[in-house]
Amino acid sequence: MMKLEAVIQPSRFESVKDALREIGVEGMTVVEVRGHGRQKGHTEVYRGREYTVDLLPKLKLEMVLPDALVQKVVDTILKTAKTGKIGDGKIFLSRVEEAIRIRNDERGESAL
Amino acid sequence: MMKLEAVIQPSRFESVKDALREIGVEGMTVVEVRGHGRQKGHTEVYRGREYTVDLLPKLKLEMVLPDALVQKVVDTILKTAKTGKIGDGKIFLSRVEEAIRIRNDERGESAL
Amino acid sequence: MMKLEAVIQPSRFESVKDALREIGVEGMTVVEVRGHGRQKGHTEVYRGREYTVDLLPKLKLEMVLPDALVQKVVDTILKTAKTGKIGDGKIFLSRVEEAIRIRNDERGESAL
Amino acid sequence: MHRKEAALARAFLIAVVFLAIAMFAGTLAAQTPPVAADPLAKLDQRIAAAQSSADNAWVLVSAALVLLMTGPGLALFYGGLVRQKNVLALMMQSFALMALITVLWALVGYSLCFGGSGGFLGNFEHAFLRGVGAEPNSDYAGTIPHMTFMIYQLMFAIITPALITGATAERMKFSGTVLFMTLWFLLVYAPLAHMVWGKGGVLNAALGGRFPTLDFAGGTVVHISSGVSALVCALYLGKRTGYPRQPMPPHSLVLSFIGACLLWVGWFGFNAGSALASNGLATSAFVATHFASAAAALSWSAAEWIKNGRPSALGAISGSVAGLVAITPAAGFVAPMPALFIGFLAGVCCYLMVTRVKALFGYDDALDAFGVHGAGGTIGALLTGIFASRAINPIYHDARGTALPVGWLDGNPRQLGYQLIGVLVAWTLALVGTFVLLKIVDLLVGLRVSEEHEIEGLDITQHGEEGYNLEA
Amino acid sequence: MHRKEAALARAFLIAVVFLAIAMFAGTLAAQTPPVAADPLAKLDQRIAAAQSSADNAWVLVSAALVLLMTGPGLALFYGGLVRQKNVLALMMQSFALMALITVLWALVGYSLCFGGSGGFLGNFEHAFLRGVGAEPNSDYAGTIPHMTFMIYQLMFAIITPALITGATAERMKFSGTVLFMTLWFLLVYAPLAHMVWGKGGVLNAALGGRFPTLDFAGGTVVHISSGVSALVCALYLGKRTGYPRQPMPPHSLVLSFIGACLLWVGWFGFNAGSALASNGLATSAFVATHFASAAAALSWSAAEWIKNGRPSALGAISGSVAGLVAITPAAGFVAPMPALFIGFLAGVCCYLMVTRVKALFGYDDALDAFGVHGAGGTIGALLTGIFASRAINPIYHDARGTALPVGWLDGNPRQLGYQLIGVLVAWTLALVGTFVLLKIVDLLVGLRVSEEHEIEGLDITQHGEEGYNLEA
Amino acid sequence: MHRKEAALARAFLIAVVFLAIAMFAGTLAAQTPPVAADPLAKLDQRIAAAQSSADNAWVLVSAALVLLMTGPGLALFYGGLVRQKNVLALMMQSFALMALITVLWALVGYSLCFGGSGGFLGNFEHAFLRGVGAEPNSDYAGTIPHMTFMIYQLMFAIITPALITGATAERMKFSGTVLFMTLWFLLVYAPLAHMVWGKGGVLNAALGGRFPTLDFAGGTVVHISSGVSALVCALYLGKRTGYPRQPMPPHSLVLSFIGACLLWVGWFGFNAGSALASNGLATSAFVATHFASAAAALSWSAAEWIKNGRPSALGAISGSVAGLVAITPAAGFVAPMPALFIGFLAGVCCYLMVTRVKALFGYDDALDAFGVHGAGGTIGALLTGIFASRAINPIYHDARGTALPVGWLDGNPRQLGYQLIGVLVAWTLALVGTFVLLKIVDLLVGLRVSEEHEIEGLDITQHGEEGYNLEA
Ligand SMILES: Nc1ncnc2c1ncn2[C@@H]1O[C@H](COP(=O)(O)OP(=O)(O)O)[C@@H](O)[C@H]1O
Ligand SMILES: Nc1ncnc2c1ncn2[C@@H]1O[C@H](COP(=O)(O)OP(=O)(O)O)[C@@H](O)[C@H]1O
Ligand SMILES: Nc1ncnc2c1ncn2[C@@H]1O[C@H](COP(=O)(O)OP(=O)(O)O)[C@@H](O)[C@H]1O
Repeated sequence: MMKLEAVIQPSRFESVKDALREIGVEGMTVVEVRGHGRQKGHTEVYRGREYTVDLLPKLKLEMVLPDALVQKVVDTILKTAKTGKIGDGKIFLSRVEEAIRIRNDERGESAL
Repeated sequence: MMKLEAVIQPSRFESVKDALREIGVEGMTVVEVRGHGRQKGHTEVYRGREYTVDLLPKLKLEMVLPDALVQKVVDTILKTAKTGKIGDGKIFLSRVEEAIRIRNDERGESAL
Repeated sequence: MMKLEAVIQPSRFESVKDALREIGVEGMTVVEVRGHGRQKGHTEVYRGREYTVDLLPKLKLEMVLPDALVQKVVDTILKTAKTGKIGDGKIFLSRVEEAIRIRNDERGESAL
Repeated sequence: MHRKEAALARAFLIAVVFLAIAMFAGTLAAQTPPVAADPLAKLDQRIAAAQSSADNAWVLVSAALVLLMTGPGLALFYGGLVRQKNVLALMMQSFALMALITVLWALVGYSLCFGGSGGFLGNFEHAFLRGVGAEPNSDYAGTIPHMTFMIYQLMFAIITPALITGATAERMKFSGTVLFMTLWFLLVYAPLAHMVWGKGGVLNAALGGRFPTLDFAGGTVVHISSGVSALVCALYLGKRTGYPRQPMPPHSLVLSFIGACLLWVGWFGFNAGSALASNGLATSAFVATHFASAAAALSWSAAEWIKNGRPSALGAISGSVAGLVAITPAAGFVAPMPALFIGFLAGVCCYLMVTRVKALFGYDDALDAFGVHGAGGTIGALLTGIFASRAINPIYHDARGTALPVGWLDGNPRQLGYQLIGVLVAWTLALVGTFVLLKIVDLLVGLRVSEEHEIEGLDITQHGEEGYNLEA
Repeated sequence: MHRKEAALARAFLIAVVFLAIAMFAGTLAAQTPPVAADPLAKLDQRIAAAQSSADNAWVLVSAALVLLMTGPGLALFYGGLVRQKNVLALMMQSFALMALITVLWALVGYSLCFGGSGGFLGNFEHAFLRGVGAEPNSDYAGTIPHMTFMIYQLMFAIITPALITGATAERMKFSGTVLFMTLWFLLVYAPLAHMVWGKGGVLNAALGGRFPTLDFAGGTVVHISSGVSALVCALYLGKRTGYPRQPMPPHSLVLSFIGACLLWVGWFGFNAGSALASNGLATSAFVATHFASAAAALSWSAAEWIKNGRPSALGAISGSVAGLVAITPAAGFVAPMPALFIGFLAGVCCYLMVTRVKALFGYDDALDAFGVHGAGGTIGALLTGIFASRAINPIYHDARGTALPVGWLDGNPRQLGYQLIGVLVAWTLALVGTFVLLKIVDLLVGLRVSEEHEIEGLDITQHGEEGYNLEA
Repeated sequence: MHRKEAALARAFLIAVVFLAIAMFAGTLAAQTPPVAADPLAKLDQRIAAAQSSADNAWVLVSAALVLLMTGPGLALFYGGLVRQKNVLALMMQSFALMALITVLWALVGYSLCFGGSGGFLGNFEHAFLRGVGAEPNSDYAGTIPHMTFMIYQLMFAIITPALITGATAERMKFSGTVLFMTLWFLLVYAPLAHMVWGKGGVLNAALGGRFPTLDFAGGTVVHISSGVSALVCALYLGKRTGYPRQPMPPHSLVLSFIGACLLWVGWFGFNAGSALASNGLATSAFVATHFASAAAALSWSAAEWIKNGRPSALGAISGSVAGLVAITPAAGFVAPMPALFIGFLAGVCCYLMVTRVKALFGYDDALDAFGVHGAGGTIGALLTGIFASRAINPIYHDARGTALPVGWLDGNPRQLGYQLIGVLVAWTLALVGTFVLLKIVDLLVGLRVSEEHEIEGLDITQHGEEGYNLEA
């Protein structure tokens, strides 16, 4: 099994989610995160004090997937999350040893 | 070392935490997440506009554990987080190469 | 590639971020988390009801790094995040199979 | 259960439609003739008009302030104390009562409280507000339009049931709440209000009741009735799931703080407005109100400081509310210093009620509606009998119109007895009435939500919405 | 575009500086002489003074309440309904209007609304508030200082354009908003206000206008004008990016709830204050206002309960606002029961407007400024013609001073026709005026923000700040 | 240190208990006799009564509005500007002062401010409010109950120290704050209030002081005193940990916005209420207040627009507060146009104070209590000397009662000198007094929290609670 973590622009989330549903991927966990990278932030001024906000709101999608599905999911995300502008985010893949469904102790890919 | 990630129902958190303490597991990092899966969401209506909310509040527990402990922790979580209803969540296990305690640079399992 | 996860004290974040920038590490994803561990929490009293708050606010930095950089980043974080008090947090390292930049489908270390 | 609710909804609609017709019918009935000018004394009349305008301005402002106490005041105070998932439910309950009680009031409520001169309940004399117009009703307020008195009193009828929602918080069905509150208003509030304030009421001190109970602004009518009923509700509904093991800290003390401040400010309208004129008595009640609130905030904070080593904002605002509750019956009868004392005592007593007594008995009065309003109201009602003074309010006279002593320290020990009677009547009516009504409503539509719904939260399950949607 | 804005900013500065000088100049002009005491009737004068003080107290309080409606009332109501990233932008728009309209009002606005006696627009008689002092202006309010009338009317001029921001929400540039509102106030609000309320105005019912339109507190002047203009803005600007596919739930109904309660309370000043005296008519308007709000909250909730199986807090507060809007023109003319009826009807109609009609036509009236104010105002204006009664407000007399029937049910069917005329005039002026001004402003500085800015949010892009910084 | 606090807590309890007894004792003393009816002129008396009721209504409302300024107004304004972890601490400080100052006021405070006729301080004539009853005190307010004057003045005594908490924010111990404020109220506020407003006060312009300083509603007494003391506190306490390197953005401008709006509305009570009657002067002050606030919001925003390319909501509300501060001493003396000008100037000046001067000197006046209240108050006090006009307020007469010029433009240049003297006295007293008291309190219980506590936040460490618990 693979764990796919995708950091994306919040404004793209709805489209990504819908696209994933279409290819039959339902299970995911979403985390509100703040991202720092090439994308420049903006400055805010409060009573003359300037702050450069370089931590920008992003959404992180975490999906544990059967190896078979990974490529398809990656492609889907790449397609739907892309705006072409700096800050579109990343996809990271890493191995997962085991998955267990709490409800019924099911294990392995069938737990996903 | 293993990293255990458990996505659970917020309402079960207190019980899980207490049970883990009893088996001597103190260290954990908790993240507020939103989950999407088999569990159906609910609909909200604002001035006639209907939204189906299918991202449900969950808590994600992250614990890096010495291999020896993993099984015990998994069992404890399965026992205490289970309600038997769809949406109870998952446990994921993955390898961790190294752990370091910032306070004193301790490394490996002793850092946990 | 390695994924570095560092759980640190929020009050240290600015310094860590600046130090990392100096060594040329820009890309990171930050998550607001709550930590449970050796560090004792505090008690709050609401109309006579006492709560011991043992989930303390922490920040989790997630960075996927080329293997070459890992050591340097670890050292930098250890230096700048340390206060010497219980609760300074941990650094965890784990393997990452692949990284992809959504904007332009770049893969591997060049995507970081 | 869901079928029952649908039925209720339909019934509700029918009721509302019927209402519409009733209103329409009422339109003609309610059209009061303009004030006929007294031809004899034009001058005299102009002075009376000026006096009336002055008093009217104050009472109208007071009415607005008392409404402000319920919405947003109480709604915020309560809404902030519950968990995030129930904030709208609490606010909605207060708001629904602002709407519901108003309509009931216009149709029959006012008349049941202030119509006729029965000993225990009003009549239908003023149903549809018939005969409630611009001329003063000298029995109740000689210098302001009868309609001003009517709308001012309505605001009290709104906040009283709203106070009860603090005890039923986080677990009671909205449908059940609506039905219960409707019945409670008609069968518990109305009789009590008439007995204490209505012409001929057995407890009315101003209009020669058999057992003259001093209640300037609602210690018995508002606070004891709601507070004691709150206790019954808490006991009947049972504890919230997870209580007390699971922590349930207030989701936003910031909201509660705003609410408490608005309650304090609004209470000036509540107490000083009850003078029904803009005179020295209004000022005196205003001052007593402010002093009691301050003293109680201080004493509750002091108690916390001793006990916990530090005072909390929640403690300070809770204390101030306790002081405001306790001074309510006394506001128009006591001097500033006794007001400070009453507040001081109320702060400490309510602190003990909420922190000790509740823990001792273990009932789940979620937001301490009983601990603050029931207890504070009772303390205040009794202390009124001790500190009431003819120097502030010469309510009793002999034949020659010379003022007679009012409270104990003023030389009238029996008053304490009357206060006790008033308190007992209010307690009894609230205990019995509330219990019976809860049983009835429980059978009809049910009172408590399912455990899943309770865990998911009332905002989503009862109202289909959420208080905050912050994930941009 | 950015260059244009910089230009605007500079222009703005210059304007402001110029202003400063103008003010300075004005300082002498505006210094009104003290009230000359009438030597003949000292006594009579003292009675008049007392009466004046009483009425003045009420109208000053009302002015404060109406300001409270805009800030924080409306700002919270709207601010809570938008997404988090736009909350400050909405609040800022209301606040900016509190400042901007006030200065315009002092310079020329008041005079354009109430100066002279033209049929369609005021004049410059009172520019720089010349001749507006402590003596009453008997044409408008005989018992209170002219200056009290002036400041009270200002508060209406502030909230009216602020209501429009509900339709332009989440996508209009701040620079464009400022410029548009300035022009809209001078060219749409001022003429309409003069026609309906100004001496000699063609629609003025109290001062012998050609087509006497009853509008007690602003059904046409405030609500139709803003509501209809809101519709034009929504159509001109187009939909928000992602609407309606993307969910845009209110980011904090808690804020909206607070706002709605403050609107309700503030509306007492809005409607009852419009009696411009603290008399029985003020009370009557106060009661009508409260009843309509309650009935509308109830009927909207009932509609939701039937339709969705449960009533929502958002529905209840929306209903109450709809009722308050609808009763505005009628408040000082109808009895309590008709007020209940008007509110009841307004609640249902606005519910349908917002849930059905809007969906049908698909325009993006983001916060339903048209659905509530446009529709509610129109309904109210027409129903006023039906229910207005001489028993409440004998506005028409014959030569011998005997009161003549006012509304249809009162025996004056033609009034409904006049109301229709008033409504049509208001709609036309709003439609045409707003469209033309939008075109102009669009050319000068642009109306809509770029899509990136819209996605990033107006708080950051238009004001360089964020509503919440909770990660501390 | 903790031992010291425990000791303080105990001392506090003892004090409070003692208090209770004192109050009890006071109960009899304070019972004022009812107004004796003048048998001669019944009619005359009824007119006086009507006039009194009218004025009383207005001043009571004003008192309520001024309390609203502190809680929730100022508490929200400040609470929103700090970081989340300190929000309750800020609110609690304002609330604690509402309670604490009230009790001190009842015991000795009022008497120290307005008792006797000394030049520099009151006396104990009115300790325990002895002799403060329903009859007017003709020295201060001839038409309203003395007790109304007392409670109205109290509200000023509450907000003044509360303003200082803006400078000590996020780092001062609660125990230290309580002790410091107690002493500051007695030793800085009371003398200054007496000098400027008390009978015989050396700066009192109305009651023949040696150096007649015009201060209608508290430019010197309230704003300079608190603002300058705030500066001393900021310097004495030192910077917040991490300031200025670490960003400390306001945690909720939404709260600050609500607070600012309530301040604006409440300020009508503050300034227009200071007429102590519901007359033309009250209206004039009301208008001046509103105009200054609007002009200042505009000029601050304009400055930001020029400087940053866009105006911010924080800027607009800060400007409005600056304008309100500056107009405070002038409100009852200047015409509308000068009011606009004063506000306009205050907005720009305070903007520069807060953005430039503070940065220049680098002191950490956390929420700009000095930058806005100190600077704005000073500007206002001086401009009052220039624009005050007998046309608005004929405060000076010759023997024959003809009004003499008041301000410079009115023909009395010396007034500017007097204003300068008043300003200097206020500055000196605040500087010296505050510094000495800080030293004392620092020794007794300490002023600043430990660095860990500062990082953890004052809500948890000082009050054992959190403002928000959203993870439910
Ligand atoms: N090395 C990294 N490790 C973890 N997250 C990263 C890393 N680099 C970037 N990110 C995340 O991806 C987001 C987008 O990256 P950025 O460099 O701004 O744009 P782009 O991905 O288009 O080059 C960042 O905001 C951050 O959340
Ligand atoms: N493939 C997955 N990867 C990551 N998280 C998942 C995955 N599937 C489910 N989850 C998480 O587990 C939660 C529960 O899953 P769900 O399918 O709703 O119920 P159950 O686990 O009982 O079948 C989801 O809300 C989501 O947070
Ligand atoms: N085994 C673990 N797995 C994941 N996170 C942990 C673990 N142990 C500690 N943490 C995180 O590290 C933080 C600090 O740990 P703690 O034991 O309190 O102090 P220290 O790291 O100085 O010993 C905790 O709050 C928690 O967020």
